[in-house]
Amino acid sequence: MADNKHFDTPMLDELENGPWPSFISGFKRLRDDHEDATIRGVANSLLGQLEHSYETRKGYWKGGTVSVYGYGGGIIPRFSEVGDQFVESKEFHTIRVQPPAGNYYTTDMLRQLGDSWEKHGSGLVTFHGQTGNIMFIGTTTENIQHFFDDINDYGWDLGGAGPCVRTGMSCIGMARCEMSTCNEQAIHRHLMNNFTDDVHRPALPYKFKFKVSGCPNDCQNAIERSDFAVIGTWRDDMKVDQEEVKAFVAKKGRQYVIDNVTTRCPSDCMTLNDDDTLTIDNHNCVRCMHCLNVMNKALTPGDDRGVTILIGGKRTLKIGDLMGTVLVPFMKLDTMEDYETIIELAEEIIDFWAENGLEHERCGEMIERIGLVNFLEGIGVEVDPNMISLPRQSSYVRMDGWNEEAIKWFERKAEEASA
Amino acid sequence: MADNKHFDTPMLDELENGPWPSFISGFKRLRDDHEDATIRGVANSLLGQLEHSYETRKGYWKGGTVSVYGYGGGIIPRFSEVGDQFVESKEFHTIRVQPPAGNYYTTDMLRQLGDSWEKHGSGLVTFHGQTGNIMFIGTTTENIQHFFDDINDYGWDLGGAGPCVRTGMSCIGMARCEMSTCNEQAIHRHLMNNFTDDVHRPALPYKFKFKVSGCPNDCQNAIERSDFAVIGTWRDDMKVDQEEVKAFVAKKGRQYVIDNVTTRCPSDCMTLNDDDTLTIDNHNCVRCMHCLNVMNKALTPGDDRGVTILIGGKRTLKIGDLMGTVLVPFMKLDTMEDYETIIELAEEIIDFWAENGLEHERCGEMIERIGLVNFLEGIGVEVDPNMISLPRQSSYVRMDGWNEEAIKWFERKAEEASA
Amino acid sequence: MAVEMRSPIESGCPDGFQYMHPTMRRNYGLWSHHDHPRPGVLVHYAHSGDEIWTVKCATQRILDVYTLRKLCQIGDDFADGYIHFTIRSNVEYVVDSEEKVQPLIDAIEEAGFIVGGTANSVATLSHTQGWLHCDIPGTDASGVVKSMMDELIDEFKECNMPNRVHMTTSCCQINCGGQGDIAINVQHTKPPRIDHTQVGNVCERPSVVARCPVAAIRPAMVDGKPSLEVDEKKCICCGACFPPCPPMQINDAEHSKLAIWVGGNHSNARGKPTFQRLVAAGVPNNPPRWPEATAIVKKILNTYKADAKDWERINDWIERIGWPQFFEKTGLPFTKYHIDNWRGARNSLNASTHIRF
Amino acid sequence: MAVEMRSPIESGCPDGFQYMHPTMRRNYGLWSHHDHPRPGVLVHYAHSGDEIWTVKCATQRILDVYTLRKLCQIGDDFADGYIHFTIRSNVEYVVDSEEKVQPLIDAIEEAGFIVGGTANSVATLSHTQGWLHCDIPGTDASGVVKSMMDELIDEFKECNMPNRVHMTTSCCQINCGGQGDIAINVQHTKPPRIDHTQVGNVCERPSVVARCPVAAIRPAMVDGKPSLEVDEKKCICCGACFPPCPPMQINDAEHSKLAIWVGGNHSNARGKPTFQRLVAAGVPNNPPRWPEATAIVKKILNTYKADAKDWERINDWIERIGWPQFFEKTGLPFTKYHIDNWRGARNSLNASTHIRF
Ligand code: SRM
Ligand code: SRM
Ligand code: SRM
Ligand code: SRM
Ligand code: SF4
Ligand code: SF4
Ligand code: SF4
Ligand code: SF4
Ligand code: SF4
Ligand code: SF4
Ligand code: SF4
Ligand code: SF4
Repeated sequence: MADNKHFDTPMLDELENGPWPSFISGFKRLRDDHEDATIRGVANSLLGQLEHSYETRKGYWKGGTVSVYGYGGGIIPRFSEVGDQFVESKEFHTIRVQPPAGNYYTTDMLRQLGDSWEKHGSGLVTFHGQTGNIMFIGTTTENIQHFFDDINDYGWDLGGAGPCVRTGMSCIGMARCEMSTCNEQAIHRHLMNNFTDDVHRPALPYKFKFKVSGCPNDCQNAIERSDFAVIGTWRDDMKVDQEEVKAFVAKKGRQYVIDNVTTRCPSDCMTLNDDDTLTIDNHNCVRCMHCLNVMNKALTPGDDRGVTILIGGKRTLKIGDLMGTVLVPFMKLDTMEDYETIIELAEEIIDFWAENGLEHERCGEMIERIGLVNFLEGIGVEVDPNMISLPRQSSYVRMDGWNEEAIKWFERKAEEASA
Repeated sequence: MADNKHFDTPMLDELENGPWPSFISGFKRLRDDHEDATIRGVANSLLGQLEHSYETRKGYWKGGTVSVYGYGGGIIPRFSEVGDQFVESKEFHTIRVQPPAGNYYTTDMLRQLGDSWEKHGSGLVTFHGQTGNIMFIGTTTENIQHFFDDINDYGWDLGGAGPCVRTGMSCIGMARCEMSTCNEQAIHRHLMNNFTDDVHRPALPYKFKFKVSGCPNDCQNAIERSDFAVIGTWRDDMKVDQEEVKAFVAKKGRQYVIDNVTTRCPSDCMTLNDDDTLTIDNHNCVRCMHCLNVMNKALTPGDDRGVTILIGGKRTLKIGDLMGTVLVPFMKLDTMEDYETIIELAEEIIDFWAENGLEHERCGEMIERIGLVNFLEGIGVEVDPNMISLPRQSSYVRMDGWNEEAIKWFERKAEEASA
Repeated sequence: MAVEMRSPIESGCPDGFQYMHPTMRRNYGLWSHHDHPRPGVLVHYAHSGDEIWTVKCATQRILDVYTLRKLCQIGDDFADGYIHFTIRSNVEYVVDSEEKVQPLIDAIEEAGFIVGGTANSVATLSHTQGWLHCDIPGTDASGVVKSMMDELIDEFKECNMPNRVHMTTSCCQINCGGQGDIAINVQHTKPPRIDHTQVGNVCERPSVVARCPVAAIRPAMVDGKPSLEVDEKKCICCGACFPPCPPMQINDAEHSKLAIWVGGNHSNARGKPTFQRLVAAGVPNNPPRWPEATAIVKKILNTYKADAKDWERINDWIERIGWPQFFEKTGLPFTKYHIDNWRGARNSLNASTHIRF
Repeated sequence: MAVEMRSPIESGCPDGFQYMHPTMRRNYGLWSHHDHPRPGVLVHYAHSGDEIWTVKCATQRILDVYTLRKLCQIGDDFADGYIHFTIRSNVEYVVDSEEKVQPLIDAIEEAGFIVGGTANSVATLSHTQGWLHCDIPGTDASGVVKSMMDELIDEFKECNMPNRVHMTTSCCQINCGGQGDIAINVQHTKPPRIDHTQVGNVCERPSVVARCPVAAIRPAMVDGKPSLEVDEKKCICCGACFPPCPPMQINDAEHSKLAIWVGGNHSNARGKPTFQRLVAAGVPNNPPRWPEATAIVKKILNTYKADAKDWERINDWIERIGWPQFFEKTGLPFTKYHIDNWRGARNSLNASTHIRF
């Protein structure tokens, strides 16, 4: 049958001008050139509704509940409120698919995914959503199942949607970055694939997100945007190649190095010596990465590597943005046992939160409500001065347990010493 | 009549050992050597009660209400709960007397005050209390009036006690300090003596304290401990005597100057040039005083001097410690009109607080409760970016008045420009 | 229906190594340092002596299969058949030798994609779903990004900023995006208009009441129907009640505005991570090209570019010059709305005499 | 009684110039710079060429008339008849020429006073009233100061600290003092014991209820008498209810302890003013000499002295080394009580990977 007439899209057409790649042109290609009439129709209809949104400055999608057989989530269902005018796209669900940590693909695999999606969907796909999923955007309830069956057969699984463990994110890290001090691939998969059930069957108070950054540059915004942030760091001295330092100073000049490197050190622990070598007070270095970033050839992270774990980051709803708080200052991740430790910690936290979190309350909001100390006691983690930037200011606290707590501390210190 | 037997004071006797001046020895001198039997008796009785406190680790004074004819405050009344055992000191009131700004005295005047106090009181006097008063400690209700009549005749007046304007404090400042950029004597007296009625007749929600420091070193803890802090500052460039700079560098060495002066600058706006002179980016200088403190011979405040006013500082009760907040970033205090301006501002604030403060609520606590913006609107002060260190983080605010507010700002800027 | 349903293989997150360029796999965790020979190109050196050259190019994030295949074709012909996507939806091609770089770049530009976005450039605006797919949006996402990046194209292609610039947009106050050095986010300015005929049927009233950050919602009977009432004095127009209760229409063609926030830096470089701060609000939500928002963003970027020192991110720069100077230099108005009043707001007041004159 | 009462002259604050040393008056606001020739002595140079030499000496703050006269005599004989008191209750004699300094110092020491307290010394502990006069105190004030300064006498006489050290004590949690580099303050650890027979008569119950920072007090009838009840789960043992209602006995010989706080710096030098932070609690309130508290203070001072750089106040030093290092170097225990939970506490959490190893 012949295609419906194309909707006029004067406003959207504006978005075809200019140098930046135009998503509208992409939609139109599907509308005009695709051999499959359904795809042409969906694209036309979608353009029509979007133009309508541009003209009225309103959105016209509403939600619903759709999933695949055996799972409870992974889909963002969309039904059009103006489906009578824009019929072919009136069901326009999105399928969230977990990418590999770091978003690597072979072109073959991308083509294969594209082919499956062309068979069952709109032909529109997003690499990637802000939580890291591949988002296959736009299909019907029925086709969701077909598409999933296809790609699930060749190794792809759904990501999270709803009150569940969400798809994780990891930086490119060890695959291409000299800054990385932890194995993002291993951390990401050990954590995520331990919680597949919690990803697929939403049953938690609210969403829970893991993000992994290989170093404190935190290219995944993990501290600001995840409930459980894993960030690579190191404990020993950073490595300094003094010859490279001299070369750098020779190239850039002493003043440049002083103004851009040493004086920018947040803990003021670097000195550029008269012989153009660097002295670093590693004990005072807070691992901010700045000097390594500027002089990445001369300076590299130390060898005693591991991760820092921060808990409770999230955005605005409903008490305001929260950054993660240091929970584990340093954890080694070398052996299988180490990985079990981090998995158990994640389980402890999710269990405690599942029991004590209110409906629609994120982990960080719960911590804010009950207090960090109660949270620590709940998950069995000892207090550590690295969890805070400043000790208590307020004298409004009952401290009659002081002596017991002090003894605990000294005993721990003694153990650590003897260990 | 013969003196009562001396109370044993084994614990207090301990406090006569050691090099630091002993207040106990002072008490004993009064007890043993004073010609006036009342003073001897009071001292003995006081030592007895104090020893009792040391032994039982308890205080035994209770309050009451006592004042002088015509006033409502100025006295801290004390009645002993163990007056039956320590009879001569069972009434032991303290009289708070306002010192001159900066606490200057001639020895003659001190002797004269001592003589009056010997006539009517215990012979114990504190220079000074933490709010700056001379505290004549220990007399009876009846003698308070006599003592006051005496000293009031030769120029001394009571300070504040109770919910009223309290005695002010000012640093030594211009009298001996090169850092001072404002006339502490004039500011202190203009403010305090405009509010004598509010000092003497407690009728405010709670206490209100003025403190004046001649420069940002804030030797009076004004920001941390006063409701109305006046602190000297300057607007133009600081004065640099490059010859003195060179001399200092010659004496201390470049490295010392870099480590102790330039790198300690909080706004990183100083450079020590190769010729041992200093370049200061005055536009970025936050007037922290550090470099002037270290090199006080070479660096001095500029000539366009005035004060910064901060509001709402106080200690713990009942919402926790509050520092003052910048209310007026800069105010000239040269002319009589200038002084009227600061007095009117203080009146505005005290009036607004008197009307809107809850019982026993300090000005800063009220601001915390109603919000800085409402306070500013209440006293008719325009918002200024110097009042904050960071703009709004939370998107949880209704901003439908944005355009009006923006226009206000541009109009103000235009006026300032044309002025 | 008695169709035999296929039960899922819960494979979860796939193994990434199988999709990594062999040079990356071989040198995994063994990189020595990197260089930035030109905008859009990075070279990383491995201890083994291997090199990996990265060419970064922008996409529209939402790809039609044609575009996807075009990208694959370039990968096949010029980049050993591998593609890496960055967190900002840029495509990164990696090759193992310098010779392969120029032909790769030519092919990319030939195909109409834009090379750049590395180092001190204005990186691709990261964005969200907008009118294209979400059920909450006050504005669009992809369209905003397209409009702004068209204007900022040179800053993406060159690396003339003092440090990298990370911008994001967000199409409602939930902020699925909307952080970073500069954030352009929806900001509603009027309380929701409630369709009382619907509330009873479609909303779980207790949980809607619980969703409000300022407890401005209370259950009520309106024309004999169970509904919800909003205390408009309290309401901060955040829209949090809308997702669980669509009849509480928060979106408004006129009163849903944009606000601009700056100084978010989530890295730990130099200072600790920082949140962005409000600089402009009441910005018209003006499709298809949002010129007012873009103008403000450009004003901020130009001021930063002209005034900041090397390696200063926007937050570092503002910290050095102070916020009053930021407003002065950008010419943006300072209003009472810039003074925070949310929990912990006291920490943003100036409790010192540290003032620049 | 029909005695004619004298009505007050409301002269308020007296004119200070009449009591100023003439050299100060003459050079008021005209000082050029100062030097610190030796501990306890300052010399300020005026643009006029005048000099003023200051000799600073410690007093016990609460002076008996004998001591007062002794100080006056020294002033008459050696210091032109003028005395200045500092905010920390030290006496400062000022003279207009260097010759007068040594004889003055001799006379002061001769009379048993201590010269020092300038510049990088441990300044006189500022204090409050304590058992001597207040109606609230959990401990004494003058006695604590005497005991500690006896032990810190050398640090007062010399200037061997990295920067000036300002200490204070406070005899109840109201904190009339109790701020600065090191603060030794009362910290109650048990809820008030209520004398229900008294409350009804002596307390204005509504205002007592209103005084509680955590709303732990409610009116109640006890044995038929109107009284007050405290929810001991909520009570933070602050003692705020005691002043308005003495039957709510907060002071306890055993459970009223001392807590030690460090890092308060109220000047704007370098950083903005800072509040002190908790480092030790549960310290016995042990008259007459409070050895446990003094031991902790000395431990902190010695660590600071050994570890800080020139010009670092205690807060600057800790900021540089980080709080974890502070606890490690001083050997003081870190406990759950060090994690704040009062309003705004989130700002004191570590939301970064900035960690020292
Ligand atoms: C590819 C990517 C990671 C990924 O797995 O996706 C990445 C890769 C690199 N980042 Fe990043 N960063 C990436 C997003 C981020 C983000 C997150 C974001 O963009 O939202 C952040 C933190 C968020 C923020 O900006 O607050 C981030 C903060 C940094 C920093 C810290 C910058 C600073 O000084 O504050 C560095 C260090 C530097 O600039 O030298 C860095 C450095 C780098 C280096 C140079 C690391 C290296 O040695 O290879 C990488 C090349 C960047 C380039 O293209 O110039 N990367 N980087 C991301 C590229 C996004 C894009 O397409 O533009
Ligand atoms: C698709 C995506 C935006 C995008 O286009 O990239 C998205 C879209 C939605 N987000 Fe989001 N969020 C997306 C990443 C985020 C992020 C970023 C992140 O994960 O790093 C955040 C901020 C971080 C955080 O978790 O706080 C985020 C914070 C929210 C919130 C607020 C959560 C909170 O506690 O503050 C909601 C509201 C809710 O969950 O009730 C939310 C809700 C939604 C919903 C499901 C709205 C709704 O309730 O129907 C949106 C569905 C849109 C659609 O039609 O697909 N979305 N959302 C991102 C997910 C794609 C993916 O899975 O890869
Ligand atoms: C006399 C006195 C003012 C007064 O009117 O009473 C005073 C006088 C001077 N102060 Fe002060 N300060 C005095 C209490 C303070 C206080 C308040 C306090 O002690 O409680 C503070 C701020 C509170 C705090 O410490 O946080 C204070 C913070 C400063 C500073 C800033 C120090 C810093 O770096 O943080 C300086 C600058 C400096 O040290 O060079 C300073 C510098 C000075 C100078 C050197 C100013 C000058 O050029 O004359 C004066 C001589 C000090 C000395 O003896 O070495 N004064 N100074 C106070 C002496 C108290 C005492 O007897 O020990
Ligand atoms: C005498 C003095 C301590 C000393 O020995 O130096 C003192 C003593 C008392 N103070 Fe104070 N305060 C003294 C300076 C302060 C300061 C320091 C200051 O002014 O810079 C503060 C902290 C700053 C502030 O105002 O916040 C201070 C904060 C308080 C408070 C808590 C006020 C608040 O809002 O947080 C109270 C409780 C109250 O007023 O209800 C209080 C109450 C009291 C009372 C009246 C207790 C009472 O309610 O009976 C004490 C009388 C003791 C007595 O028997 O003389 N005193 N009080 C100081 C006054 C002497 C003078 O007038 O010169
Ligand atoms: S977070 Fe660190 S390791 Fe990961 S990509 Fe960024 S710089 Fe490299
Ligand atoms: S990593 Fe950061 S803190 Fe450590 S030395 Fe370098 S700049 Fe300083
Ligand atoms: S506050 Fe400033 S002016 Fe006043 S004494 Fe201290 S240093 Fe001098
Ligand atoms: S006064 Fe402070 S801010 Fe100004 S230049 Fe000196 S050190 Fe820097
Ligand atoms: S920001 Fe709001 S509107 Fe945009 S995708 Fe997220 S939830 Fe939807
Ligand atoms: S818009 Fe926000 S503040 Fe207003 S009623 Fe809805 S949830 Fe509450
Ligand atoms: S601190 Fe408390 S006990 Fe001490 S004087 Fe002040 S109010 Fe009285
Ligand atoms: S001690 Fe403090 S917290 Fe406890 S009841 Fe009294 S006022 Fe309330």
